[in-house]
Amino acid sequence: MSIERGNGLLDGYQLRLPSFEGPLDVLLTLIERERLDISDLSLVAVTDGFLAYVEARQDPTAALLAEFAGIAARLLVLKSRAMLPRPAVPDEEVDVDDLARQLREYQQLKRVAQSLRATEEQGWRSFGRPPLVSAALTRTVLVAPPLGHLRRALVRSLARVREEAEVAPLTRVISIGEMLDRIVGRLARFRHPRRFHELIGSRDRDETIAGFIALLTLWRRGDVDVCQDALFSDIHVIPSAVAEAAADD
Amino acid sequence: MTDGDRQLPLDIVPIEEAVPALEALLFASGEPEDVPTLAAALEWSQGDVRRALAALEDDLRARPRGIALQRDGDRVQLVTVARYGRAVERLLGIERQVKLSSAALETLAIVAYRQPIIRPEIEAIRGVDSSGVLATLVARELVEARGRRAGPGNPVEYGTTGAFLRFFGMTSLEDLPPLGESVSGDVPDVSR
Amino acid sequence: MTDGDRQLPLDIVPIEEAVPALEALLFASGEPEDVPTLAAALEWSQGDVRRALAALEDDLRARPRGIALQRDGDRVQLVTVARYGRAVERLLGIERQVKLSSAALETLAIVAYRQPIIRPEIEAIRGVDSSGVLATLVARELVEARGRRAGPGNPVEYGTTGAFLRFFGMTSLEDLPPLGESVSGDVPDVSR
Repeated sequence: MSIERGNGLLDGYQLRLPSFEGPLDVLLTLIERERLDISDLSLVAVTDGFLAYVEARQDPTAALLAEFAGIAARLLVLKSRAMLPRPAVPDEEVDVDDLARQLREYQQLKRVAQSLRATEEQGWRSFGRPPLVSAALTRTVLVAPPLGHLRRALVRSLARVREEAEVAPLTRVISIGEMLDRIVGRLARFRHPRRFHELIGSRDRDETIAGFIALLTLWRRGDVDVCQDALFSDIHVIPSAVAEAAADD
Repeated sequence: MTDGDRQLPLDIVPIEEAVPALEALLFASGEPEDVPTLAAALEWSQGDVRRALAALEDDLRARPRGIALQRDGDRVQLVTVARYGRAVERLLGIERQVKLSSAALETLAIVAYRQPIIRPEIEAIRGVDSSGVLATLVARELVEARGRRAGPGNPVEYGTTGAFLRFFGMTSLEDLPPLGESVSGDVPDVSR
Repeated sequence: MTDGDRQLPLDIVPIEEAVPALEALLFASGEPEDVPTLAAALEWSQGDVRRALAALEDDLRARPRGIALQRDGDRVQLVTVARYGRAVERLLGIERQVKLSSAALETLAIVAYRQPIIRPEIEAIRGVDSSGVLATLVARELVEARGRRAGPGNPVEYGTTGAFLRFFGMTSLEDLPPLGESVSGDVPDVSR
């Protein structure tokens, strides 16, 4: 059981995992590799590759997974719109979530960052001049902060180091692939409609997000049908085999 | 002017000597100075100081020089030209620092172009949490808090520093590479 | 300096650029430098440096300038010309209220709580190069060198000064706010 791997792109990405800064970076790389311009259409074109990347990530932190899941959800919205007949999409919704525009802005600034990197590596750098010691003392009246700020500055410094040293994830979180297997396994056992939270078997936020993406993936492949009684109510998941059998009756 | 004339300290510097006088003042200070402070020291009007700064800037650019005028907002400072960065590093015994991470450069670029900017705006562009990388940039004095924005929570606004300009050999924010035109708005519509 | 000049860095400065390169080096140094030191930084011969210094001296005299080359035996230094001495004095006499940058406050806090401390230990805690900010704290006489630590390279140990105590209105280091157990144990020990 594995989800489709968008055009075999994934192999290259696994080699380059550490260099990505976040979901937008991954998205941009996918689009640039395909030599596409950034548009809703090209975003839809790389959605599978993006989901495959999310699935393959071995050690996402909780925060990072949530960020990837957020982008994945937006991609799937775009994809579903692309699949639906045009009139079904109210016009005003198109600009509400302009992922393409955000990505274009990100791309511009990323290019600037690359140019700054080149400058840094060239050693192209200016220097000031130390003030004369006498001038530093006679001219400047240092305004003393409250004494407590001294303690706070040290505590903050120590906290910062800890935060950055934290390259390993906090806890092992479930991958999209594992969640897919879990949902498919449970659906196969029940063979009739189940509620979303029963299927993922957890109320944990990250597992819920992973479960939601897995569910969208199954729905996209046509393995399941979904329905919801009301906004924000639990989602009912119907295996396609069950739905087809009901339709045949 | 003969060597003898130069030995005499002038009480009031004539405006014709604006370029060498400002060079002397900014050299002695070594720190960023604003126009009112320079005007008070020279006993000139602020307008005269502004014109004199422009003249100094032109003069420094007109010939091959080792120093240049850095402008950071309304503050000016003399700095070495970036061309001799490596030689200056060797003289001062400055070891090459740990390179900035890609995340740091990305965040720095965003702050540079969008300043003053608050953290949620940086994160909206990058799509990831940026608190750690922002703290590192502040610790390296490449970015600084500029004050607080009026509004809910009064979030801290960030901007780049003079040290940022020097780190990348720029004399003002105008030296920033232009944002790519090809991606600025007119993206070909592939749906056609 | 235009964008056209923004070529590859000059690891070796060509001898034709002797005048601007020496100007940059002596400007950034702020201290008297001798010929061998300059020769090492530029990777030139000492003879080339001596000829270049003469050329710089001629260049500075040829036009009205605010700075001049001062020779003291075999050591050279850039200084302001006497002609603008009064204006320079007025500038340096203008008091300015300055707040410690957050980087300076952080470094000061680390020195205060962990003294005597060497620079690599400060940098291990802060995670960034701290030579510049340490030099500023020394220039402001809040931090001072205390001697050298026995060991490889005999690094300089730093501690806070009496001026530091007065600055924060303390009578002794015992007046520092206690850190608490949870914090004091987590300081990285780079000596191991």
